[in-house]
This record gives sequence, C-alpha cells and structure tokens, in this order.
Amino acid sequence: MKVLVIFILNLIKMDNKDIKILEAILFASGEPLDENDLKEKIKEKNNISNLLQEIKDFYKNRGINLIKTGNKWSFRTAEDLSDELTIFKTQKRKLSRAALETLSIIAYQQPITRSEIENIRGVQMGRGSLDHLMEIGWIRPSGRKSIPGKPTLWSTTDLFVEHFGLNSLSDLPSKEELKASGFLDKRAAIATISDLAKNDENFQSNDNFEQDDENNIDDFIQNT
Amino acid sequence: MKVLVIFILNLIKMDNKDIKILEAILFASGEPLDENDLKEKIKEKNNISNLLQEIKDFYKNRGINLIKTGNKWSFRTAEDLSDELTIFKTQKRKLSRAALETLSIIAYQQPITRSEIENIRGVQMGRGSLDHLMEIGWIRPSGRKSIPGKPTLWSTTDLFVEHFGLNSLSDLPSKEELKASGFLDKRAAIATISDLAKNDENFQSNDNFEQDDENNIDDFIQNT
Amino acid sequence: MLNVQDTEIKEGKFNLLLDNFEGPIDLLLVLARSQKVDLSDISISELADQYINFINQYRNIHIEIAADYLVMAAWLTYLKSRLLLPKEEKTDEYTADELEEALKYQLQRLEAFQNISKIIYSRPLVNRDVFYGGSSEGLKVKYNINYTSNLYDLLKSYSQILKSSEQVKQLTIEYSELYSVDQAVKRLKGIFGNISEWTNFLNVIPNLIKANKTINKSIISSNFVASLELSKNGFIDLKQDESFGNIYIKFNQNG
Repeated sequence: MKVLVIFILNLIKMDNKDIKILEAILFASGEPLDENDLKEKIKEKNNISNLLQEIKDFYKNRGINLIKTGNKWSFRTAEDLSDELTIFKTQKRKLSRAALETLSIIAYQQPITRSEIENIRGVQMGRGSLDHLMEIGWIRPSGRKSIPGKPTLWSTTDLFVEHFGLNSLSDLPSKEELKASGFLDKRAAIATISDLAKNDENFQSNDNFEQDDENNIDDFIQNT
Repeated sequence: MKVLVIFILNLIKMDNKDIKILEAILFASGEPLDENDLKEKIKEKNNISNLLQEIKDFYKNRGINLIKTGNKWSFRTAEDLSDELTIFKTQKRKLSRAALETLSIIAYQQPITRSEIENIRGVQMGRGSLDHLMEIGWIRPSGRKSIPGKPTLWSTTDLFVEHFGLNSLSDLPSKEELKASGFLDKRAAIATISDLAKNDENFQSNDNFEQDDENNIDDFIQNT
Repeated sequence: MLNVQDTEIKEGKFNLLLDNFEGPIDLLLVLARSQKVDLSDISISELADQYINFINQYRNIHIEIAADYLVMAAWLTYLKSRLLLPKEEKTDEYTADELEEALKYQLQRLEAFQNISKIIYSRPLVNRDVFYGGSSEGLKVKYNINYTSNLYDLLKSYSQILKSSEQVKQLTIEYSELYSVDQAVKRLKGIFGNISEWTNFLNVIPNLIKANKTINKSIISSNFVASLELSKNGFIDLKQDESFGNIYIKFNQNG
C-alpha cells in the first residue's frame, strides 16, 4: 500500500523534466508529432515510449487526452465532449488596404462624403468599400452635405472607437504626434538637389544621422 | 492511509464533467478566455472560480499551466521550460534599451505624455520608440492631458498585461517600493533639471500640437 | 554592456562612443556608479567634474557632439559655481541645494526605472518564454470573423495618406545653387573678348566659393563641359600639354 501511495504522489508531484518538456511541446505545436522527433528533445531518449504512455495515462480522464495515431502523438480534447461542446473561435482577418485607408480618412475627417474620400485617395472607390465598413459596424451615414446632389456624409461609430481601443475620437493622435512617434518617417529619403548643394559639413552630419538611424534599427533586430 | 489513497485516486479519476469541459475549451481556444464566457459552458456556474482554481492546481507542476491574466484564463507552457522551447520562439525582434525603458515608464506612470517620459529619461525620444511599442500592441493612446497643447497620454494595453503574465497592472513588480521612494510622483516639471536645461523653443514645439493639428485639417480641406 | 563602460571610465579611458548612452542623464548615471556610493550620498560636485572631464576628452576625439550633452555640461558648470559660492540670499531662482537635490532625484529615478525595465523584461514573456497552444480538432467550432486591424494599422494607413499628399504638395523643385552648363556657356560667350591669348582654364571660371566643395565642383565641371562644347562649335581653342596638366583656353577669332 505504501508503495502505491508513493508512486501516486510521485505522479502528481511530477519531477520528471522530460515529461514536462514532452507535454509542453505537444501542446505548443498543436499538431501531431512524430515519436522520433520528440525523442530529440529529451534526455532519456530510450525511455520515450514509457514517458508518453505515462502522460497518456495521466490525462486519461481529463478534458484533454493524449492520442497516438500511426507513429504520431498529439493532445486533443476528450472525445466524449465533442457532441455537446461547440466552441466559438474567432477567425482573424485584416482589413484590406483600401478599406483601411477609407476608414482612417473617415476617422480623421468625418463627416465626409464618398467623393471627398475618393479625392484624397486619388482613386474611385469600389462599390463595396463603404458597405463593408458599415457591415462591420465601424461607419454609419450621418446626414447629407448641403451641396448639389446632397451626398451622404459618413462618420465612425461608437463600435469603431471601442474596437480601436480609444476613449474617444479626440484620442486620435494629431499629424504632429504621428510624426513625433515615428509614423511619418521617410525611411529611404531621396536627397533633393538642394540637399546635394548644401555644404560638405552639413552633408557629413547628414550621413551620420542616417547611420544613427540604422544603428537604431539594428538595436531592435539584434539580440541586445 | 486508505482514505488518502482513495482521495488521490479520485483526484486522478476526476469525474467532474464541468472540469473536463473547461479544460477542453481552454485547450481548444488557444487564446485567453474570459471567465464570464467560460461560465456559459458549464452547469455549476457559481462554482466557476473554484473549478478553475482546481484545474490550476492540478497542472501546477506539469508542462502546461493554467494562467490567469486580468479576467482571462489560458493554458500556457510552463515558465521553466523556456530554454527547451526556443523552437517555438516567434518574438524575433528584441526591444532596444530605449524602447524597454520607455515601456516600463509607461507601465508604472500611466497615463503619461511623451514629454513626461523624456523628462524621466533625460533625453529626447528617438524616433521609433513609441510607434514600435504600439506596433507590438503593448501601448495605446488613452486620451489627452488637459494642459496647453493637449498632448496625447499613453497607457499600456491588455495585451501588455497578458504578454508579461501579470494578473493586473497593480501586479507590476516593486510598484510599492517605487511609490515609497517617490519615483512614481509626477513631480512638477520645473523641479527636474532637464526642464531647466531644455531650451524654450524645443519645449514649445513639443507640446504645441493643437495648432498644427488645425493646420493639418486646413491643408486637407484645401486639398479636396 | 554597462559593466564594460564602468571599467573603462574608471581606468580613465574615454574612447567610448556617446551612442552607448541614452542621453546626458544616462551618462551621468554611469559616471555616478563609478563613485561607488549610494546615489543619495553622491558628491554632485565631483560628479560634475567627472562629466565635464568626460565631455572635454570626448570632444578631443570626436568633434561633433550632441547638443544635449553640451547643455548638460554647461548646466553642471553653472551648478558647480553656485555650489562653491557662499549661500545666497533667497531669490526667485532655485537655490543651489534645490538644484542639487533635483539632479539627485532625477538620477535615482532613472536608475530605478532602468532596473525595473530589466526586471519586467525578464518576466516570462509570451512567444519568447511561454507559448499558447492547443488544437480545436475534435470539437465543433463555429467561427466569428474578427477584424484584427488595430489602431496601429489605422494610424499607419493614415500616415501613408498624409505622406503621399505631402509629397504631392511639396513637388516644387527648389532653386539649384549648382552651376549649370547653360550658365557656363552664356558666361563664357560673354567674356570671349578677354581671352584672346592662351589663358589658364582656372582663371576663366567664376571665383570658387570658400567652404562649399559641392558648388565648386559643379562650377569646374560645368565650365569644363561648356568649353568642350564651345570648342566643338569652333568658338574657342583648348589645349593641355600633358596628362593632368593645366588646361588653356583661347578665343578663336576665326570661329
């Protein structure tokens, strides 16, 4: 009896690093992994089958089970739950560039008409752009402009403010702040003629400046 | 002795369907889930906190841990396996020292303006610090300070709390010590040197956002 | 990295790039640490000496130095002189003690945040130390579409629009100070009468501007091209006696 208790206590305490590693890798990978590949990651390579069996037993009655198919192992949710459990997953999608541009113009310059937006973007807008943004719930029609034709004016919604993590519309950084925060940086500026004509001293210090910038970027990429 | 064994065996057998459901959902979602949303899926809704705590304890020494950040729960790989799991590392870019200091100043002093951050660091902020932190999703603009120029205030996001494994912002390390030492005071700007040393011109151009903003809108109106 | 800096400063080597420091306060902090006392007990006057020393040494090697660092050096010099003077009568200005106190506070606060930032970044970080996982295989899944475009994307997009509209607006070609070939041709034609004898090319072109090599180069090259053009059309003769020798120019009366 005593032996069994100790065995069980050990199971629960689980000092085995190899088991922890296997669990974590199987969990993080999210897809079935070959036993031979798993072997590479642990110390007691010859013991891999026992370790995996141990994990399998440990999870036997849990909501997650360790499953072997062919020579591959993976965690999956317990089978007896599949009938009653529907989970909602969010499929992540980014807005198209055109929609994002349109949205940002509306955000900054609302209320604004369709043709004013087209003017700024310099292209005619596809039919669906505004509809799409309205469907998501980020823009709404907000009256009509009193010019001939009375075009619809567009504004952003509360949902827009909420989704983009703003307290209010006035939180949107101004142009100057965008500049100060680095958004308006011209990364590869082409020197103008007048730049070239500037005296050499200036020219050199410009060079230095560029280099600093590069160092800076390196800092971000490098493992500092 | 017998009682203990049975107790332990029960723990392992785990007949609680709610626990199985919670485990399965948390496992399958792959991202933090709100406690209130989890509640919807189980029978003993009022017991949710206990159940989650039970699961958390169960996985305490395993390769997977149940973690709470804010009001959200998620399974994550265990912290002490960091070295073994570098295969999954996706955080390619490491932060520069400047960005890191900026981030921690924002975390402890939020909401805070750009020039207040510069005041603490004693140096003008390099381009790229704020927009880089925002790109990662760790900081956000959160209103404007009601001083002349209405500069943007910056705060950390939920993602920051989640990524750094904090329970909440009040969980930030050494917060009390910093407070006790007076380092979290927003000292009147005049009492620190960089302001004394800063030339007025610079200072104004930093805070003088509003006017530029208006110009900006004018520009656009003319443009359209 | 900081440790390396510390030792180098202690040994009196100043072959460091200021790029290693995050501004004057950061540099002060590194210097202060070399005093090996608690920051609250630090001798500000000694620190001021160290800093000014450092900046002076640095300037001997690197001529350019960021204004921030110089402003701080000037300010420290001022503070030192105030500290040396007998206590003043109370005026509107800050007393030397207050200024000293402010500097100490700033140093201590920056140090605190530098330490904190290291602590924070050593926490288990998602996607670096810990990872999400799992798989929804085996469960019924319903999908909600969630648009992940965030504020950063929005601002980036708007900035892009601002940038492109700025570029259009600023498409004015600035007046060039460079000397054009057309200018040179016109000018040379105007002074033909003065070069009836062989004259050194360099004496024919306009006076070179001091300290502006770029413009000077443009003057020389445009005049050279212009004289080639004029000689091709028979207006002038050119000669050069040896490679890299002087070029001589003469008006061709018959041209």
